[in-house]
Amino acid sequence: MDMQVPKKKLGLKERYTLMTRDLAWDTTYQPKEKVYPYADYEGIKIHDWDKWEDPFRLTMDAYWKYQAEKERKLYAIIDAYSQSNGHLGVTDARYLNAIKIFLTAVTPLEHMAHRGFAHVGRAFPGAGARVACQMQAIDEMRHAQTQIHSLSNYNKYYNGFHDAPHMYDRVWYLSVPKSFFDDAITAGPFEFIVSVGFSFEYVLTNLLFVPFVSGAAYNGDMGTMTFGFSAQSDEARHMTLGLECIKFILEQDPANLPIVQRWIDKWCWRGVRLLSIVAMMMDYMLPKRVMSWKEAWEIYFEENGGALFKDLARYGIKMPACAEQIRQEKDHLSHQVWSAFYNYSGATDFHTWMPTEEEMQWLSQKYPDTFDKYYRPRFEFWREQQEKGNRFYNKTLPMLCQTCQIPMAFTEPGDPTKICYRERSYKGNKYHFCSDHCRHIFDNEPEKYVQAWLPVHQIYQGNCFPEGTDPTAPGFDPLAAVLEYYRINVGHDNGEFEGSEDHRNFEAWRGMAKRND
Amino acid sequence: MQVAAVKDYVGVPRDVVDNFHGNQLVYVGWDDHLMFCAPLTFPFPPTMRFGDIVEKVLPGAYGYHPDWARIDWSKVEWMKSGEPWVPHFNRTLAENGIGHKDAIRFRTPGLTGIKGSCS
Amino acid sequence: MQIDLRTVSIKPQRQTYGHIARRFGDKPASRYQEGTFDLQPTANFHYRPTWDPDREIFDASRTRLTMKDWYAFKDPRQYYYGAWTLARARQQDTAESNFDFVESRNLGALLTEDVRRLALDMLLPLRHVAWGANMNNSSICAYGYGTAITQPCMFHAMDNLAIAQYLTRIGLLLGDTSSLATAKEHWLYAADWQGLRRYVEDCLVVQDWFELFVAQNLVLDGLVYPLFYKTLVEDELSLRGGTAVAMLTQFMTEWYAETAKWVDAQIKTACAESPDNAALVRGWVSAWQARALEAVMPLAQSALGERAGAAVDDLATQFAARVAKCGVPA
Amino acid sequence: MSKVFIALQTNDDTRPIIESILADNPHAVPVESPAMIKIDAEGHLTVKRESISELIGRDFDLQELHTHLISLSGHIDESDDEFTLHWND
Repeated sequence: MDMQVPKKKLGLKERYTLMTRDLAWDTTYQPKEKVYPYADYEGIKIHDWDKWEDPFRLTMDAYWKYQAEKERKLYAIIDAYSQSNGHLGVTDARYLNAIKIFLTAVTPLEHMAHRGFAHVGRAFPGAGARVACQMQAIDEMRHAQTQIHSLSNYNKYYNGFHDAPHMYDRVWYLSVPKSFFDDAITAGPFEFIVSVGFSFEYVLTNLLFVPFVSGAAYNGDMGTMTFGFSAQSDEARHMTLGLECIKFILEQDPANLPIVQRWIDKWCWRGVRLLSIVAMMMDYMLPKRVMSWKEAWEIYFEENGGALFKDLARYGIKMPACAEQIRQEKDHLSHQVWSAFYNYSGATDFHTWMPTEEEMQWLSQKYPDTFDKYYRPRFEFWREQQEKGNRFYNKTLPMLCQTCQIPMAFTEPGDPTKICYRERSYKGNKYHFCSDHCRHIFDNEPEKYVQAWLPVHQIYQGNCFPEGTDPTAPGFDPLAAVLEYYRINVGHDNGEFEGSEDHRNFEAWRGMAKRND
Repeated sequence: MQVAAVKDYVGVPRDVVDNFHGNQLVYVGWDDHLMFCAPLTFPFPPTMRFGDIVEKVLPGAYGYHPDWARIDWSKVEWMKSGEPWVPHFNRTLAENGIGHKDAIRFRTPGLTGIKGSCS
Repeated sequence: MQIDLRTVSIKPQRQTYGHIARRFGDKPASRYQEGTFDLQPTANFHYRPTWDPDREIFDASRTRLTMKDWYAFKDPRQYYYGAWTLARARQQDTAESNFDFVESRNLGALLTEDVRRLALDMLLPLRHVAWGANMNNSSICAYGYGTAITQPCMFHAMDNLAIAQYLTRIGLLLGDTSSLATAKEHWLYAADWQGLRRYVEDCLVVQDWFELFVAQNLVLDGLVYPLFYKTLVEDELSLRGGTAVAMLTQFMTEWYAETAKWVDAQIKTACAESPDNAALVRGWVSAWQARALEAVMPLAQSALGERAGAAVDDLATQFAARVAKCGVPA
Repeated sequence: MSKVFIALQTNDDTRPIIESILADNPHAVPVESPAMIKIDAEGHLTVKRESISELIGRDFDLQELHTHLISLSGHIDESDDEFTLHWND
């Protein structure tokens, strides 16, 4: 009887195949086109899904074992950190504002990634690819929830953390991350995986989760450090999935190359624009700094991304066309974005401030060619005015880029003194862009980008007031109504950091910690 | 280019002029004054006199800047859609040919922001 | 500077996030609540999906079911990722020791040939049923509405993948790779498996996600798990000296008992919402149940012989009682 | 030749992992940051199960790496005994 024959030990790869793709079969009662209705319309040609190389080989039993271990560690630290008032150990309450942005702008994206990977985890006809995507779908849920749970204790004591999901759907600056992910998830499954799995995870998230999170550790924020690094341990799998996808698509058919190249170009730029907010978080919002945005960019984008593009050259993939502009912008990005948020600090759920003299010296040293010449005079003027009780707030709504939706705050390539204006007419309407690359993305798919929900325009259309508001009532204050619609508590969540409730509370609480009364 | 989709994909533009309750959008940017981080967006009726924008609206938006009071309006250079252009202050937006979502820029020669930094 | 932060007593400004406080009051909230409620965007979407241009990214009209509040679909287990992973890791530990126990004592070799054969013949094709359930639950997570129900469906999808993998391990333990191949042949071509395969494939093209939830998680699992893991493995095979098999399927048995409570809670919530919902669910249950019973009949006959008729009748009666308890009208 | 890297949290579990990676890859360069270490290496880098097992005195499963991993770059080749990162250029 066959039980007596000694069994051959299966190798990792063979065993994993039996545990995943061998479970699948070609349906016969329902045609393939109905079972996988989203597989073909993007024009990507896949001839043989069996050529898919599993990027990692984790069966569910091992997955649960290792993830449970990570979760146990993570929640033990979160509990200990909360119980011991760990928040009073951060360098300075200014720091917390970076974490507010994390909760409102990044956490909702983790949830979107969760749903997006559930979608492609169902949509791909290849079984191996589906399993890898599904695993990422639950990982992304993990990230959303560990962030919500880690930051929950900050919410109890500090302002601006209180309504992230509501704000994500409404607040002006959050339309930047929201439109980014809406763009990805509304694309076909192949573009989704290239956009998120490859351009975003592989090329860009390192910048958020590695140097920024190391910065969080440096600033005493054990909570963020823990969820950040713990999430990133899953990202290594996700990055590998992204890279495998791109190789697989390119190896399947030469006709896929131009499509993939267009997606890489598009998503590299979309990602760079989205990460501009991380640039300012690193350079302006960490009281103790590990490295400048520019240095992080050089390591993780130029060196690491560069190695990747060199590797992909054998498939005919070229460095994205936007690379040159990206290289020039690294000296300006964080300063321009911080300026923009300082302008519109009245309408955000976090505080802004001007750097101290010591911090400006650090910026001068890290940005020797640009900071003193273009930005220091502006910042010193703002600081002087603030000290005189005349803090600058821009009270008129900005012009936004139709594609990335960021205020048009970026300057002409090669001329940091002039705003970069680009426009396009399409079907009798005008559209405006912050850059050639954003315009190019629009030109490729105008029917998509004309739909953009641009916060400034929506406000002027009267769509951003609380339900039941009468804009014709006497004394109607539109800005106050918009902030109410956002659920931003005026005078608590927004505006200048100096003298804010967060600032005063943190100082008082920390003072109590140093005394014995 | 067409959007690749499972069926016809037609976008409904969200910002057509009809959605603004009788107003149109006008973008205004002051060159070399990046203290205002981006050009501004205003909803104006097309019947509004152009001069009223400059005299009554812009001071509220830009008056904070020390250069604002120093502007010599006779020397100001205007651009529309990136091209040199001359507005008539006594005519309306419509009469000036300013359409919905037109971007207008003005340069104030001799004024280059805080300590010449174009801020 | 040494600061003893623990000694500082400060009053919190608020107990939980605003959206959680608006639902449950401003009091300390559970991790399940904070990690689940209102997480999914509901307004101001930027672009229509290229894969479904007539709808929004998240759109309640992807099912005919209607709800005033989609977060009524609470999970009685209160699973968020951490709670789910820890629960499954514990079950996995037990499963692992069961597999070790059977393997180290070579209990597989002690099974009579007909018991071993029956176990392999009846259980291994279920790998593919679980695989279908994996795809369907991934689909519900992707196109469903509201995190309260989409989240557990993704966990359910991964649970089903795990079950397919445990079944694979059973195949490798009690047989070898050729046993898996033979079972797949049966799944694809043997007459008595075709009804079930057709049911699974038809589910793969169901567009209404709540109908899919009913067809897959309530009806199909509700008949397949009791029939195969209870009647066949725990009753029939154990009587015939096959307790080792029951040890290897313990995960499935416990998992079904746990998840059925969650499934029932969802059906109950849907039906309690409105008579229209209840009628919809009734229609879905009736249509899919008839097909499922028909599909499992020949398999029951192969497994149980002449007792198959009575066993399937029992199954149908118990299922009808369960469904009635969930508030599905007669 | 491009560089690959692996970044790990620094804690008691990773101390022997880092030590063995540096011993097995003499061309690797450690770069320390708060709470983490990034190990850069020209062309390729290999993590060996055997070396780590020897240092910790028990059998190490390479999948345990995932618990402490922060990031990496390069293509991955994974077997029961070795975890290798490399570029193909």
